Amino acid sequence: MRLRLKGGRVLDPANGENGVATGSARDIEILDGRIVAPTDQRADAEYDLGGDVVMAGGIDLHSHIAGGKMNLARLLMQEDRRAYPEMPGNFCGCGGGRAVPTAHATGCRYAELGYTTVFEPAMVGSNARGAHLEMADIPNLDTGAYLVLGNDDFFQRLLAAGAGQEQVNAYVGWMIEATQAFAIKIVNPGGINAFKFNARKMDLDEANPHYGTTPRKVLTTLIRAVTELGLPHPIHLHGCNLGVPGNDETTLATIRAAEGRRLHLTHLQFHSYGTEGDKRFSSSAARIAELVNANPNISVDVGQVMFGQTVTASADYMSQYRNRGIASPKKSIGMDIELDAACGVVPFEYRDKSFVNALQWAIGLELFLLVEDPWRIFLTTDHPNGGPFTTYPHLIRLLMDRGFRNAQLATLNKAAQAHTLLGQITREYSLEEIAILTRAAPARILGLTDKGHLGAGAVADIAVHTEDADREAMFSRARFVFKNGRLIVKDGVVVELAQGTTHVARPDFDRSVETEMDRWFDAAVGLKAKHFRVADGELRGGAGPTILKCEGVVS
Amino acid sequence: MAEASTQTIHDVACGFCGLGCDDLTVEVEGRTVRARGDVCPEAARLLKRLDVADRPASVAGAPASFDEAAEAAQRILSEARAPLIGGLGADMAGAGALVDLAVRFGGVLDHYASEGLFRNYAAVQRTGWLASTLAEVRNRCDLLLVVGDDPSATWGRLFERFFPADPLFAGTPRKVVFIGGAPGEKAKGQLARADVLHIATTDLVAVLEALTGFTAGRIPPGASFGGVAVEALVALADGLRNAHYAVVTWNAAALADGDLVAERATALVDALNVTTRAGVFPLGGRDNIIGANQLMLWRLGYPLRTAVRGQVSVHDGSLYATDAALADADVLVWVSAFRPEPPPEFAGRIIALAHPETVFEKEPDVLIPVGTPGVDHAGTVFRMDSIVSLPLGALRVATLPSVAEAVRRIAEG
Amino acid sequence: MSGVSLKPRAAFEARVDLSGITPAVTCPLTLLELEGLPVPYGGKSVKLAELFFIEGAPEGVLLIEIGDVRLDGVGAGMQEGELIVDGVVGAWAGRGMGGGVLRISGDAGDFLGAELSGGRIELAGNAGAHAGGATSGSRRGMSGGVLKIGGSAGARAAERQRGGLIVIGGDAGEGLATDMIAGTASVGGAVGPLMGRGMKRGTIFTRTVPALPAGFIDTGEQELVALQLMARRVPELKAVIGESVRARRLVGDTLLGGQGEVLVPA
Amino acid sequence: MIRNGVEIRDNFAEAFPMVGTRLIVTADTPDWALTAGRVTTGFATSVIGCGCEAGIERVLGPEETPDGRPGVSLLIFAMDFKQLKTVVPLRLGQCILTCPTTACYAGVETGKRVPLAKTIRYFADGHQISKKIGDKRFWRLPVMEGEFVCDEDTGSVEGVGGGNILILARTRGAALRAAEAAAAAMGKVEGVILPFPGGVVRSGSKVGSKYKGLFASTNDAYCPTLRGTVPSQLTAETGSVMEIVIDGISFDAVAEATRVGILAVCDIGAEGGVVAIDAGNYGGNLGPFHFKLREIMGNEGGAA
Repeated sequence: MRLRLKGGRVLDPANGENGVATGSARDIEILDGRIVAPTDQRADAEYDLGGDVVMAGGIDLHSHIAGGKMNLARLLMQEDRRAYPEMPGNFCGCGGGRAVPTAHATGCRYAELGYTTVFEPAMVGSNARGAHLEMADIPNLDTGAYLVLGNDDFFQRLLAAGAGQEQVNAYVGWMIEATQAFAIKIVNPGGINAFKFNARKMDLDEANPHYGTTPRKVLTTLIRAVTELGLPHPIHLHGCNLGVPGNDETTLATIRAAEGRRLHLTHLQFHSYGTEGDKRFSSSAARIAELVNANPNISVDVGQVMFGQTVTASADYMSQYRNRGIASPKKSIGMDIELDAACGVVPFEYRDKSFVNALQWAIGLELFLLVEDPWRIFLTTDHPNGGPFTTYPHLIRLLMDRGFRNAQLATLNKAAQAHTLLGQITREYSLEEIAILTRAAPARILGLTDKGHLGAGAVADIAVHTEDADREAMFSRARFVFKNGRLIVKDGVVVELAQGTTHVARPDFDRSVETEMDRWFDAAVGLKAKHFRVADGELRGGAGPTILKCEGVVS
Repeated sequence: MAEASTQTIHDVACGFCGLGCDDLTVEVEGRTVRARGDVCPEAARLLKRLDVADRPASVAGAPASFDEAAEAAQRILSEARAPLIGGLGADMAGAGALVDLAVRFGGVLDHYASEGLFRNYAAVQRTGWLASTLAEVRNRCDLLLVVGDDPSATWGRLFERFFPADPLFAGTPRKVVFIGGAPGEKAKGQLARADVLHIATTDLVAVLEALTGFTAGRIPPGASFGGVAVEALVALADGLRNAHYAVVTWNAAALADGDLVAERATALVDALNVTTRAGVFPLGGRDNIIGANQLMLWRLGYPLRTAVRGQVSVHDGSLYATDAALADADVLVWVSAFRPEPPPEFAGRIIALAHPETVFEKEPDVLIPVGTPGVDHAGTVFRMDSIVSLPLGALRVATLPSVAEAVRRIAEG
Repeated sequence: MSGVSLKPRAAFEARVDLSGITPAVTCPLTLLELEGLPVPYGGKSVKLAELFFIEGAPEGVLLIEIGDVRLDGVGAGMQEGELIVDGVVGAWAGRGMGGGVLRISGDAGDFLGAELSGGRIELAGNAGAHAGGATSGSRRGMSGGVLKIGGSAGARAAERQRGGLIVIGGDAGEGLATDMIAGTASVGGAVGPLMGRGMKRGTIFTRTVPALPAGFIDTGEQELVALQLMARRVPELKAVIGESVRARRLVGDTLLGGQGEVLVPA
Repeated sequence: MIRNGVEIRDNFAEAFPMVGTRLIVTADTPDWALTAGRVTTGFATSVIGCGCEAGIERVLGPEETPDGRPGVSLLIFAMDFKQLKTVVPLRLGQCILTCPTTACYAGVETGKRVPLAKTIRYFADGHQISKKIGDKRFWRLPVMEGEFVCDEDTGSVEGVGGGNILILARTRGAALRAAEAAAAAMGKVEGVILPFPGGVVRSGSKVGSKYKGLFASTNDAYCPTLRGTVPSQLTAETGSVMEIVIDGISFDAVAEATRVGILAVCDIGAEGGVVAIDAGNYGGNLGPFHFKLREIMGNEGGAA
């Protein structure tokens, strides 16, 4: 099957091509799902792009799209589902919801925005099988999941016992393989575990009440593990003290704690709060952006807050328990899970007239605009925690259009306006920078060499947008989206469902750990390790994963 | 044909009651299957297979080929006005295929054991709750409150699994308080190392309310609640407050006031978590009901008891409950792969995807005997906590289609 | 058409969901548009005209003739206008209604007036379970408006009610006012068992002292100025209060810190 | 204009906008309702020193009240809405809540809302019970005697304050009798109160004072003992002057009270010692409402 996309302006920062800037259009050729060098052979189908902007399919490296906590959110927030019923022309009849859309709606809405790959950033090992089953039902998207590690009692015991790094590496490797994960996520390092022992807060150097371990130790040990195992994505860190005013110091200390090793700080917005001003809540975005700029080993995604109703879902039960009092509507679910992790689901409405919410919004945008290197910052709302991913086009316009941004700012809570630098920041993102944030950079930080670009050999995941000065309108509906070379979206509407794949990382590790894992699962967990393990054949309805083989320093 | 030799399979996972035991030992000899050693009576009964010929598919009582039966089923569904896809005793693949079927033909989806689930939803959907899972209970729970009747009649190994010999954190002895029914012999045996207390009452709701009051520091007026003296309640409330990790468990399906029990247990655990840690552990989960419900949530956005009507789904906990929906349905697709559960009385047409040993009061219009997940074919089922799922393996060569295969064939026609 | 009359072509063989088909929706439509309105019917969606004969009716009115026990969601979501049913209805009549008047001459199924927030429902016959209650997963039942039931109400009437007025002419079934949050209800006939559990606030008028859960406390007979105030301000309550200035007052559910009350006028 | 020997001078009363509200206070007996009314409207003669002007508008029969008990209706006026919102809950809390058997209801449905139980409900320390029927909410506050029932709030009106008539008579006794008759007649008019003691003020005032900080001082032009020493409005035969001040919920109500007051005074007539009827004003530049005596009397003025 050969396709030809004719006369598009190609925006491919990974390969240094910017047809938008040069004004030159060219053809892109696809053969059997991959991009190939242009030929003059007859194509099975041709699409005349008429100068439209052609980019690689969008990649979201942090969006909660599957797993037990999302289903708990669906269960709890039936209001969301009822308010957003199936869309007209929804040919499979199973889509709905906005803050927590169904698997089908997730795949369709993302595709309509030009996204083709999305990573679930918080898969709990004991729920891995369920998360993979759910991901298999998401159409149109390639997926992958980060395994939540660091609060599990097995790991905490290793740390407390002073186990060597090799033991840790073997355990991490085993867990990655057993759960079919792509990367390691740490959520509130050690804090979730401490909450099970009734600790209500946990700072970077605070000791776990039972194990005596510190978040710093958890973090540095796991950073070393993923480095030595050769996992492509660095530790994906949801730090300590999420949402707590004054967590800026923790965040700065956390960046320093990495000591130059690669570390990804996720939803940084929720970790950039100072305690200045009479409301004891202020923006520390400038301080934090400065340190991020100075540390090329650090990458971040923002977790932008967008106003409106959403539901927050996190493994960080400690923080979510703290926030349950401000749930709106007033209900929430919490769960301690399997000596492994936990979860907390708290519905929330971000209000533009609220000082705190308005300032959160401004802090997120400050981070976007003050972190200088577009290759190290990623466009996220931490869907659905800061807001649903369907708000991305609006967010893009906020980044690209200063006038629009300042007009929005002027409508917010007055006190919050006085507490942010945002109005003075003149930076506007270019289209190329947006393409970096949403395609090229995520592919690079995830180690996906055949994604996020349009060079020969790349997977033919392609989004075509008609240029529009109103960037929100431009990015709200893709003119065409191709998934593996198949047309799935035309004029902003899904026209076909494609089955995606699931990316997993497969490191080498010392398999002698298996005996110990068997013993642990038998005695403590009450489940056989072999039943904990998810087999390749259990992914994607038997199709199995797309495996990224890791070349570690240990073997 | 070679003589069948006995094969012993260890670490067999069991998908029947929802507790998720996965350490069973099973002997297989050709088509014969039987559990060996420590196994609960329910698993022993449901795993047992004799070397008998499978019951054939049938249409209107007359034997038919699988294809003929599938075609007949499709004809019936095509003409159906209001199908009820009930029973829903299927593994994840089967449940997924059944949702596809509902999307295609319209109809109500419910599981035959959903009553308890929806009683719990009175609490979890309205206020949410703070819950726990099996491994946490095993290792942390130092005070377990069992509300209602002794659940070991339904979950034969519950207390064995809750209370391993050597928990990581909970000190000994661990305390178990039965509120309502007294523990039976089996429970007492499994709880030999624990401190067991029984508080009899006929009003569980009042007792839980009073406990919540005392726990929260209120002094409700009265000398006894639900027939339990204030002194006993105060002592128990103190015990709960002083526990490191208290867990409240109940089986809503067996409690007429299960919705209120769930709500009050939730309130009690909420009150406890202000100063210490605690969680609810609702019992349930038979025949992969939790898995089917999970699938419904991610596929349709609604739990069980949802109707698909012209490709738009809508949920209603009462109208689309099996009993109510039966009164409005003209076709019942009855699915029970885990056990020979007969369909409920129904005047309309019945398409049964049933365990081959099912005894029907009235021959279904179409019968397709299906294999059992974890016996005849592999499959996935969820445990009652909705977090952990188990891979079930095949114990013998399948001669019957799985639910997923049968449903796909019906859809293809 | 200025007003619309719907007459079922035959008894329904599956449930019909009329939610959202309110006078405000039907009255501005032409006959042709009305005929094509999609209506869920069993597992399908069909055109309104497949199920009903459609004719004119007085301005602003939606009239349903005969009715059907499988006719669900009548008046659901209604905000204005008048909807009259000359017969029986199924479940969810007046669900989430915010204004207007819904009159039903026959019986109603479960969840009559569930989550009603305004307007008026008058049912001549008996109501099913959960009258004025909360839908699956919702935290609160009826929050405003008036729900008048001429006959008896089934189990769990006024469950989670948080406002408005429910007047039950006949008996109330089991679990009346369970988890009631606020609002007022009155029962002209007998009250079933297990009423008032988890009641937070709100007032229930009854004619005799009902069986109440352990958390209720009898404060004895009280002289209450509010009785005659309510009897005068709320014509619907006149029947149960009469000329009384005294009432037995029972407060609960105190086990959960509740301050609801059952008033039994002397 | 002369009626029954009484001169109705060609003058006008000058009045100011005030905001006011009406409360309906009921009690078990007419006496206790009246007591509550009197206490609540006590020390409310003039905004100058009392913060508000208040009075009993009418006594209500049981059939006229929301709870079927005897009651009174009270009008309370203040110079602005903020002040009204301050004084009404204060008086409600100190004088009605405390008074045996009372209940208090809104007497005005429309206009900006003046808090009643909305403010004082917290006295019940969490035991307060709210009832909302339709759009109307009332509260029940447990008190030692039983329950205090009180509406959430009441409406308000933009009314008129400072309408007046001056009764000029030969003797103090004649002036007082005429004033009593006028007050009795004016008190029957709906929508007005006469905030001064018994409806009558003997110390009418003019604007300003020789003393710094005093806004008003004795109306020397009408003081008989100063006749001749200051520019006087009094003829030689006038020995005493009484004033009746009128606050009302509308211009028309005040005009009507003025009319019936003048008629009552004229009925007593010259034979009863009345000389003339006059009115107080500040030259017409300060208050927007002018009640022209002769215009109000119109053809009832009688022969010249």
